[in-house]
Order: sequence, then structure tokens, then C-alpha cells
Amino acid sequence: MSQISLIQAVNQALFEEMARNPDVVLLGEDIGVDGGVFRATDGLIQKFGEDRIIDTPLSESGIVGTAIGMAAYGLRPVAEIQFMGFLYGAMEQLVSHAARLRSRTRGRYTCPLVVRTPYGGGIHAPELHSESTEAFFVHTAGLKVVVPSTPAEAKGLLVSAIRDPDPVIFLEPSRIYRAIKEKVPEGECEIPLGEARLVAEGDDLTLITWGAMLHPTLDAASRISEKGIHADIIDLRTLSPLDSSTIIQSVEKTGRAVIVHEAARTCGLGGEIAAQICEKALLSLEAPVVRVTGYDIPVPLPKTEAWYYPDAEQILDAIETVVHF
Amino acid sequence: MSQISLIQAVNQALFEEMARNPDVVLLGEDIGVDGGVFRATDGLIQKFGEDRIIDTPLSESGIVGTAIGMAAYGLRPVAEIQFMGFLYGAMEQLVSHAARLRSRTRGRYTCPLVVRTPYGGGIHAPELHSESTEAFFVHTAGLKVVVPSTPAEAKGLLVSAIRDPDPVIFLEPSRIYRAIKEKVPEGECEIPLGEARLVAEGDDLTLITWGAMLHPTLDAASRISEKGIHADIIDLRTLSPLDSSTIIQSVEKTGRAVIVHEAARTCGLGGEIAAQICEKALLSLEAPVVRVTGYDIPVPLPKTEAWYYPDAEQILDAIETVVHF
Amino acid sequence: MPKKILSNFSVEYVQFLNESGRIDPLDYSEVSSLPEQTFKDFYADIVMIRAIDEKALNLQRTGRIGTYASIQGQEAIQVGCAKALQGSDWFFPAFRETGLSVLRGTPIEKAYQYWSGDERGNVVPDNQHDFPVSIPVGTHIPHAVGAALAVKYKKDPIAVLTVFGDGATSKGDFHEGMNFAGVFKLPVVFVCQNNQWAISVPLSRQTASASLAQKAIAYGFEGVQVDGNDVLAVYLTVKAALEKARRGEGPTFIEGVTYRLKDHTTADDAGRYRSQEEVEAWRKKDPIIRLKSYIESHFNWNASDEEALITKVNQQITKAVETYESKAPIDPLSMFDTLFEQLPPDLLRQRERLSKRLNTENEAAE
Amino acid sequence: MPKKILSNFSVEYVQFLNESGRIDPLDYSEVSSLPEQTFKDFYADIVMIRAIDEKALNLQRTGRIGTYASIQGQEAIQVGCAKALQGSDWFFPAFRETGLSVLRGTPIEKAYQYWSGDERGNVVPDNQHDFPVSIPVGTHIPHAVGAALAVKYKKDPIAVLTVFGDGATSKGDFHEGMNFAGVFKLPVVFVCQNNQWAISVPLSRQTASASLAQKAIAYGFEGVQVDGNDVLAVYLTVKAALEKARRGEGPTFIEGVTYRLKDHTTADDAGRYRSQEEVEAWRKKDPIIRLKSYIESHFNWNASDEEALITKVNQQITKAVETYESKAPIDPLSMFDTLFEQLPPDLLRQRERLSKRLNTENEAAE
Ligand SMILES: Cc1ncc(C[n+]2csc(CCOP(=O)(O)OP(=O)(O)O)c2C)c(N)n1
Ligand SMILES: Cc1ncc(C[n+]2csc(CCOP(=O)(O)OP(=O)(O)O)c2C)c(N)n1
Ligand SMILES: [Mg+2]
Ligand SMILES: [Mg+2]
Repeated sequence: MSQISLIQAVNQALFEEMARNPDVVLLGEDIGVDGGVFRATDGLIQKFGEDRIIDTPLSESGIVGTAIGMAAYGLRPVAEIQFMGFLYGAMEQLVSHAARLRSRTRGRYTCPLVVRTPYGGGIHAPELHSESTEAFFVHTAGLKVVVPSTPAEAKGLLVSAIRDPDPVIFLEPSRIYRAIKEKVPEGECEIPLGEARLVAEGDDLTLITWGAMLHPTLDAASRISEKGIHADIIDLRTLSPLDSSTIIQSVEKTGRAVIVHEAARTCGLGGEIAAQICEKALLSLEAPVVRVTGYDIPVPLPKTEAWYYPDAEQILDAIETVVHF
Repeated sequence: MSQISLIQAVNQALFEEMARNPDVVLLGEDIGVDGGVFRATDGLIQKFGEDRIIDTPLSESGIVGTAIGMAAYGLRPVAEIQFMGFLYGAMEQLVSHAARLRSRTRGRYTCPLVVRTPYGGGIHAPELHSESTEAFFVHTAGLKVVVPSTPAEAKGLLVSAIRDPDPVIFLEPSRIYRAIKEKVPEGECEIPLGEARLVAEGDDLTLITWGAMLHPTLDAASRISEKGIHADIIDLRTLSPLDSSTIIQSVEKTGRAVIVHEAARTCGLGGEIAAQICEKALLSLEAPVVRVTGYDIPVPLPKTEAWYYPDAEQILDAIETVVHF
Repeated sequence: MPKKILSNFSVEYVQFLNESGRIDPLDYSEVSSLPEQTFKDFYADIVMIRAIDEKALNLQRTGRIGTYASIQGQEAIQVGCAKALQGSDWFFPAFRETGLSVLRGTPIEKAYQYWSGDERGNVVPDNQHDFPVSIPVGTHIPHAVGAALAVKYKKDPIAVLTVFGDGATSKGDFHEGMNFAGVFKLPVVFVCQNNQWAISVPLSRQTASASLAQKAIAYGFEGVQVDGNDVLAVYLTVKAALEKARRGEGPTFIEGVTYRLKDHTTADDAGRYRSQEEVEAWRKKDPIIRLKSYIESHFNWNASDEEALITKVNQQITKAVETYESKAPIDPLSMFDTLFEQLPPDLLRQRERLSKRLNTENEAAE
Repeated sequence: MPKKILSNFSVEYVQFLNESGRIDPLDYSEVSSLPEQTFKDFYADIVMIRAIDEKALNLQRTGRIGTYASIQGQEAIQVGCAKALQGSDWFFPAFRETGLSVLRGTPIEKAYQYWSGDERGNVVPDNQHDFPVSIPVGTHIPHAVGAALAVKYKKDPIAVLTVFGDGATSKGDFHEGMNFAGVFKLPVVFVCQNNQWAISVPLSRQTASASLAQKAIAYGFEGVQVDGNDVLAVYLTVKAALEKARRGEGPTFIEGVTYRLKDHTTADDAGRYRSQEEVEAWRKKDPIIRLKSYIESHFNWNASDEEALITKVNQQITKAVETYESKAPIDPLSMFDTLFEQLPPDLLRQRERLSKRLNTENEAAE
């Protein structure tokens, strides 16, 4: 069991699932000989051939629409969209079809499809390469939305996503594709969808986050713990369906919550979580729930993007606010 | 000043703005001789000719993308998308371009575009004719989102939307296109964007809603007032930018809030509003904020759609819950 | 300028049975090899789906189903495709293929149920590989392409057929789907029912191209225009295209020139945007008239044959309406039941809430 | 089958200046009427934008700009288009048109600024009617079409030009934009820089059509293929198309056959997916080589002319780099300032929050 990065974990999950199940077929732009612009599919075409690693035309709606037909026919397509900012072109296919095929046909057809895409910012890339609009997909009934935060999580969650009988949007935080290495089990390591992960335990407040933002959150938590303040840290992993009960249980214990996401604030998933806390745990609350988020503006270009995202400093501020309320 | 319906008010607003400003040009499917499938543009082609009332090919991304180019060139295009469920095909144009043209070019180009579309359910129409995914657009920085709730509101808000220097998504609740008639001023009647409307005043709780849902909310409010319980009723009208201060001021006064929307619950705008209330008015709250919403499933077909939407009964239940908490 | 010709293309038009019900010349082997019964079957099918449509319009007028999209005038394409398809083939309709779907195996009562606004009408029988109605125009085309890709991958001995309107050719998904089909040389046949109108938008506003068939040139495969009111042209062209697909020789685009004789749907009033003369001119090209005239003159189809057929069709439809109307109302709670294979906890709670609402209202009603 | 030919199409190919720098035959009036200076100007422009590109690659390697998309090999299309356009025309680029944009009037330092990840690089001078770089492939095409619609509506005496790659032709927005242009007969010229690759995806995976030019047949207007490495073919064909557009005779699609000599961007490694032989073969067709050879043999262009040109170009670029590097850093707070004409209250509060953050970090830094 060697130390691998998140992108290698994705590659490993794809490799193992393809080896296990001949119905797993990959499609997307540049996923073949190029191995994907981030190398997620590196080496797969050599192993599985171009019938199973399908380089497609530049055509996001076509990729997702085609994958829907493949899934309905009985395959397990895993589509790669090169960056989340190009998923908008496939929105109609996702919202009007992938999410509804099962309910539209009352189960006669299903859509076991995974759409993988790098997401979030911090990689100094051009415009629309830094999106985090997961809330669009969380708001879309019939889709599952998954975001891993470490290599091992990425592998276990992607395996589950591929085996899931329903459509999953799998968002890979590109900023930490290579930033962290950890030991990842080879072979079976499914992590069930729909269950959040309690990364650390503490009685003083609850920190809720997912994806790349887990890391500055952990940073802030470790700094505040020096002051004797200890947090439950929840890594959501599956954004939809949301594991509300883990969140509520924790906040009932701690009475305080900070939600951290890099997506724009208004109508982001943080709002939903705060609303649920206030609905279900109001009497436990000892301070307003604070959201640390991106601003309600497009993610700026590399020169200033660092100012757009929450960092440990801001998370610390928020922690101080709720703790000393 | 005659009594007119919401759809007639839309027609009147379009008519007057076109007469006032030759740069106002309409485009969309069936908006010409047919006058639009709901007759929003009835009679306009006869008056303004087919250079200004442009029947387009069946092409939602093309309609919005073309309108963006027209707007940047100096026109004031008003695009009709036949139903909100077909706006998803234009998502990339809206999110990646309309919303960003001004900021991308630091003001060198602007996008004074209105996208009108019938929205919401209750008209016994086929699938995807009953969508209310306004949260997608509220979450998109750079777009304004407006929803009228009565004929006079529709006229005043549409006029403002057309005159607005930035892109506006104008969502027309099709269920009440013809359900209500009221007196609407001819000529000038702009209603500023960004300001919510306090429809009724009361000290016991705050009801927050928009569009078609205002009417069952009013219903519920009038029934509960018989029990001596009186509500502030806020019709948001502009969903983005949100008039948070009107909401917060009211809840600070009443201490209780019910939010009503027909959109799916998770990550709907109701979540954002509840979160803001809990952030900014927690200490005033005497009960959890309750959301009365659609379910997290696709809107069902006509036979069962009535069970999908909130009605006065459910709003009443929610009022009872927060009042007797 | 120093121009040289890079490439030449031509687009063909196929018609066997003309507006007067005649085939000139008479000796096409494809036609002469067809048994008499085939013609009569074609005719019976056309008559039946016309009658299903008439009944649907009637059910709508009397408030027994909801908004409905008539297929009248377009029966030849639907029968031609249905007859050309094999049972194991997959079919992806738009929303104006009620006739084709019924001929594929969808019970008539299911069709009425769908148009009544009941999801149960979307469930095709298990052995029928057809997708449900697709409302967003053109967006089902990539699904057919994806199925064809899966067929090719699995080396299944079948083909895929998808049908859509002239309006659909303007949508990006038509383009992206056609392009994939060309690039991957997929076993899929695209049939466009060019009925001249997309609601009120005439073909001339839909495209500047002289034919829709020529659009296939953009994708590097064959496009052909057929007289869509000639069931023989449709049947033989689609059949050949399906066989070509099954042989692994790639996709074909077929434009069937036809006309929608009725309103766009029952919610539409075509009188607002097109002339009565135009409609009348097309009535003369009605696929029923010409096929009937052909079997009358070639196979002695007579009034009593006709009457027997009508009686049989009416019986079938009456029975279907009875079955449709005797169905128990759809359970509102079922709206939750097929969202996911397993309903997550929050949705179970929402389902519970609806269940309470239903109980309360039932009690109130009692 | 009773097939008849419905229509015939042909697609033409234009080349003046071949790979060896020769024009055969020599007497095309379009070319012979061009003054010597025009050829030299074309050459100077090609050399300049090649040098701008070299410098950009160098700035990227030394960490002074970010990810950059090289234009090398594609200069002839960019110069040809720039020269054919009038100042009052509008231009909608994709992202590989740095040369064209500079020739249109964008200061070189702005181009570097954009690729450094600074939004200020997106602001073209007031009198230059060009859109900024568009990242989502193909999605800017409808904007050009919309501008052309506005041009037609306002009866302005200008034309619109948009440029995109071979990959873009697969996107739905290419289709929807082209279709609108055909239907409304708009004054727009579509120029496709077919450089054979979309990152690692070769043309054969992008489309099954034998040429991209033939795609215009689907939209009912003219498509023509030109040698994209022949600046004369590009210039004269684009110029004629723009004039046709200005005369109200509708759109034209021009495929320029060319090659991307470098990696897709500085973040790419083309060695992973294409052979060195292929690249070498295309190096021989370099637009610079053939134009230089032509002016050498026809207009006595010599080493000292060349040296003078290079010196001038280098001076310009050095100055541009200096200007670029002397720019004050972009103010992070400005990210809020052009979202809307007027920033709403919640956003003012967010801006305030960033302002505090900046102050705190500035203090910490001091
Ligand atoms: C994407 C989309 N846009 C708009 C509509 C509304 N609409 C329904 S049918 C139709 C016209 C379809 O025309 P065509 O494709 O020619 O099919 P036909 O109705 O003639 O069979 C329109 C605009 C829709 N259903 N989907
Ligand atoms: C909609 C979209 N999908 C994917 C990408 C990522 N991407 C950037 S450039 C490119 C290839 C573009 O190829 P082409 O249109 O031929 O232009 P070229 O790069 O060759 O100039 C891709 C896939 C993108 N920018 N936009
Ligand atoms: Mg049609
Ligand atoms: Mg290319």
C-alpha cells in the first residue's frame, strides 16, 4: 500500500472498477492517449483499449446525453467533463434527463451514470476552470453529488459512485489533486454514499465542510485547539443526499456551527445546512451559524483568485465569532 | 385604467417599452404571428414588425447567446423562453456569458438582456412545463432574478427589468397568468428591482414568499387572522439581489418566520433566507424558521401535481407550528 | 480566385407511391416482391393509428385526457418505421410518435394514460425497448446515439432508431448527437418527421437549408429525403438504413416530408398562423388516401373490407378506452417511489409528510 | 429504389501561395493588383505575431505570465483576417487569436496581462469592437451572430467576424449560431482555424465529415476551404466574404486548414499524442517560410530588410514587456466593481469584508 495522490486514487478506482466490470466504459475529451488533462485516466487506454476509453468530440451535452443512452442500455458509463465550468453545457441533459429517467419511467429505465469533473479553484487556471457550483446539482432532485477530500476518500467514494444504480456527479477538488499523498488500500474499499465523515471530535463547535476546504478547516481547527477549543469536524463527502442527521447530532452537542465552502454564498449549500440546523436544532444553538464562503461574484482570474476563497485565517475568525458570541 | 390579467400586463409592458425605445427587440419561439404560446406578445408583430418581434428557430442556447450579442452591440433584447424547463439548454450562455460579460470586460461591454419565461406549475401541462428552479439563477452571480405576483407588479417589474443595465431573468408564474385581474396603470409605473413589497403588516409572524405562492399565503394569512394572529407578508419580487434588510427587519419585529416556495426544498431560496434569518436575527427568533416547499422530486405530471405544491392548508399548518412553538 | 472543387455531394429523394396513389414505373423489385398482405397491413395500421388519434382528440375535448399532440397526416412515417423495425431494435421517440409507439407494442390505453398526465403511461412493456416521450425537443437524440454506442460495444445484432421533428434539427443536441454517430459510425437511424411546422414557426424560419436531408453532409454520412406520406418510401428506406446499421456500416439520416394536419397540440390554434389553403393542399396528399387508392386498384380492396377494418379498429379502441378509464387512480405517494433505487432518509421524511397530507384530506373528504 | 437527385453541392478549396512559396499560374488579378507594400506588410505582421508568441512562451517559462496558448503555425489566418477586417467591423475571438487581436489594436502588453491572469487584459480600447477571449469552446459564436443581427437591424455598414477552432464545430452552440446566421441571412463571417487538433483529439475524432467547410451546407450558405497557411488565400477569401456580408448577402463559413506547431497550451505536452514526424511535415508548410520566399523572389526582400524588421519587432515587444511589467498590481477589491452597474447592498457588505481582509493582511505583512 503506497502513498498516492488524489488524482492517482481516482485513476486506481477507475482501473479497478474497469477490471472488475466490463460494462464500465469511460468517455470524455482527451481521456485516451493523453490520459486526461489532469492524467486521471493515465494508462487506461493502453490497458482497456479505445472501445472502453472513448475520446469524444468537444461536446459536453453530447457526452452526457450519449452516456445517458449508454447507461439506459445497460452499461456503466463514467463521463469526464474537463472542468466543472464546462458542465453547464450539459445542464439540460443532467436536469431534464439523467435525474429523471428512473422516475419518468417508474423504474423501467435507470441511469447508472457517473459524471466526473475537476472542480474548485486555486490552480491558477483561466476563467471557468475554478467553478464550484455544486449547489445547482444538489438542488436537482434525482442526482447524487459526491466530493472527496483526500486520496483514500476519493477512491472509496468513486468506487461507490460507479457501483451506484443512480446518476452521480463526482466533483474532484483539483487544487488537492496532488497536494496530499496518503496510503490508499488496493482492492475493495467502498465508502458508502450518503454518509458524512466525522474527521475529528470536539465539544465546542461543529465545523462542516467538504472537498478542498477541509484542509484550511483542519488548519484552523488545529490552531484554535491550542486555545483549548475543540471542534467536531464534519467532512460531508456526499452533498446529496445530505447526511443531515450527522450534522444535527453534532450541533445538538456543540451548540455552535461554522460552515465552510468555496462556492458563492447566496443559495450555496451552506445556506441549506444553516437552514436545517436552525429548523432542527434551534434550541441547541448558542450562536448564529456562520458561513465562510466565496463571494457572490464570478471567481476572478489567477492574479486575485486567492482573495476569493476562504482560508484558515477567515475560518479562524468565524470560529472566534461563534465561540465568543 | 382597466382590469387586466398578468399576461396582459406583460403584454402592455412589452408594448410600452417597445414604443418608447427602438432598441427594445423581442426574440423567441412562436412570439410572432402566434403571439407566444401564452399570448404574451399578442399583437406586437402587427405593431412593430418582424424586425423587432423575431420568431427564432427552436434553439434555446441560440436564443440566449444571440441575445447576448445583441445586447453587447447596443440593443435591449427581451428573449422569451417558452417554458422554464427549456432554459436549461441555455444555462451555459447564461452562467458563463450573460452573467459575466460586464465583469469579464470590466465594464467595457454590458449585457442589458431580459430573459422572460413562464415558470412554476399548476397549469396541467406536460413534463418540464412546471419548473421552478429559480435557485439556479439566484446562485449565479451577475444575474438578477425577478418574479411578479400580480398584474400590476408584473408590469412595473418588467418595465424595470427592460430598463435595467444588467441581465435579468424574469420569471412569470404561469398559473396566475389569467387567474387574477387588477387595475394596472397605463404608462409609467416602474417598480424598482431589489426591493421587496410588504403586502400586509402584523406583529405575530413573518410570511415570506413570491410569485404564485403569494396567493395561497394570503389565503392562509387571512384564515389565521380570524384567530387573531397577524402576519407581515413579504412578497420578495426580486429574488436576486435579495432584499435581506426587509426580511430581517420584519423578523426582528415578529420573531417568527414561515417561508413558502413551490421549488424543491433542498438548496432552494428558502434555505438561503432561513440561513440569513438565523445569522442576522437569531436572538429575535422565538421559533425555528419553517419552510413550506415542494418536495425534492421532479414535479409530477398533471394527475398528481396538485399534491406537489404547497397550498393554504400546509401554510396554515406551518403558521400554527411557528406560532405555537 | 484559384478555386478547385474539394468535394461534391448530392442528396436524393425517394418516392414510390405518389399523391394519386400510383407507382410509376410499376416494376420496382422492392415493391413487387412485397406480398399483398403487407400492403393491407400497412393500410390497417394507418387506419388504426388515425382512429387512435381521433379518439384521443375526442377524449381531450371531453376532458378525459389532457393536452394531446395529434399525429394526423404523419401516419405513413410512423407505420413505415414501425414495420421496418425489429422487435429487438431500440426506439427513441420525441412526443408526436404515439402511432409508432402503439405499433411497437405500447398498449393504446397506456398512450391515453400518458396524455392524461399519468406517469404510468410512460412504462413500456418489458420486452419493448422503447424510451418514453421526450418533452425537451431534440434532447433525446443523444440518448439514441448512446444506446447505439452500447450496441456497438456489446456487439448486439440490433439497430437503434430515433424520430424527431423539423424543429428539433435546430437544437444543439441534434448536432452533437449526429456528430457522435458519424464519428463512431454507430448503428443508428435518424428519422426526421418534417411536418413543415414547429408550432407556429415554418420550416423557412427553422433553417435556410433547402432540405433537412442535406444536413447529414455536415456529419459525413448519408442523408436522404423521402416522401413521408408514402408509406412504401418510408418503409423501404428505413428498412435499408436499419439493415445497413446492423451490418456495422454506420448511421443514416432520413427526412420524411410530411404535414401536420391538425393543431400543434390541443392547446394550440393553428388558424392563427397558417392558411386553410395550405392545409387543404396537404389534405390531398394524405397518406391514407393514396394507400387506399393503391390497394383498391391493385388488390380489390372494397367497401366491405373497409367496413370490417373500421369495425375491428373501433372495437380495439373502445376496449382500450374502457381499460384506460377503469384504471385505479394513480397513488400520489408513488411520486416518491422511483426517484432513486433507495430513497434517502430526508426524502422518506418528505414522503411521510405527503402521506399525512393525503390522510388528512381523505378524512376531511369523508 | 426510385431515387432522384434532390440537390447537388460542391465545396471549393482556395490556395494562391503554395508550400514552396509559389503562385501557379501567376496571373490572378486579385494578387497582381496588390501593391508590393501589402505583401511586405503581411510579412511584417506575421513575423511580429510570431515574435509576440515566442516572447509569451518565454514569459511563461520564466514565470512571468500564466498558462498561455501558442498561435505558432496559425499566423497566416490571423493576419489574413486582420487585414481583411475594417476598423468598424466587430470581431469575436476564441482564445487562440492573440495575434489577430493585437493586429486589431489590442496593445501587446494587454495580451500578456490577460495571460498573466489579470482581468485588465480583457479590456480592449474603446474604439476597437472586439470581444474578449472566450474560454468555453464555441460558445462565443452565437454572440457574433447576435451582434450581426443587431447590425442588420440598425442597418450599420459593417460586418462581424468570429474565429474558432476545429473542436468548436462539435459544440451545439456552433450549430445554433450557424443556423441563426443562415435563417436571418446575417452579415457574419465564420472562420474556423482547423489546426487538426483539439488538445489531443485529432480531427478524425472530431467529425466524420471530409471537410469542415461542407458543414455550411447544413445551414444553407456557402462554405469554403482555404489553405490557412497561405495568407493570400485567407485574406482574399475573408475580404470577399466580409464584403458580401456588408452587401447584405448573408454569411459565409471559411475553413482555414492549418496546424498548431506547439503544445495546446503551456500546460500541455503534445508529445504524448502526436508524432514528431507529423509536426515536422507541417513545419515545412509554415506560413512564414512561404511568404518570405515569395517576397524574396518577387520583391528582393533581403537579409538587411529582414534584420531591420526583426529589430523593429523586438523593440516593440521589449517595450510592451516593460509596460506590462510596470503595471501596478491589480487591486483585489476591483473584483467586485463591475459585477453590476450598481452593486447591491449585500455585495457591498461582501466587498467591505474583503477590504478588511486586505487591510489585516497588509498590516500583518508590514
Ligand atoms: C427544448 C424545447 N423548446 C421548446 C419546446 C416547446 N415546444 C414543444 S413542441 C415544439 C415544436 C416542435 O417542433 P418539431 O420539432 O418540428 O416537432 P412537431 O411538433 O412539428 O412534431 C416546441 C417549440 C420544447 N418542448 N422543448
Ligand atoms: C466547452 C469547453 N469544453 C472543453 C474545454 C477545454 N478545452 C480548451 S481548448 C480545447 C480544445 C479546443 O480545440 P479547438 O476548438 O480545435 O481549438 P484549438 O485549441 O485547436 O485552437 C478544450 C477541449 C473548453 N475550454 N470549453
Ligand atoms: Mg415540425
Ligand atoms: Mg484545433
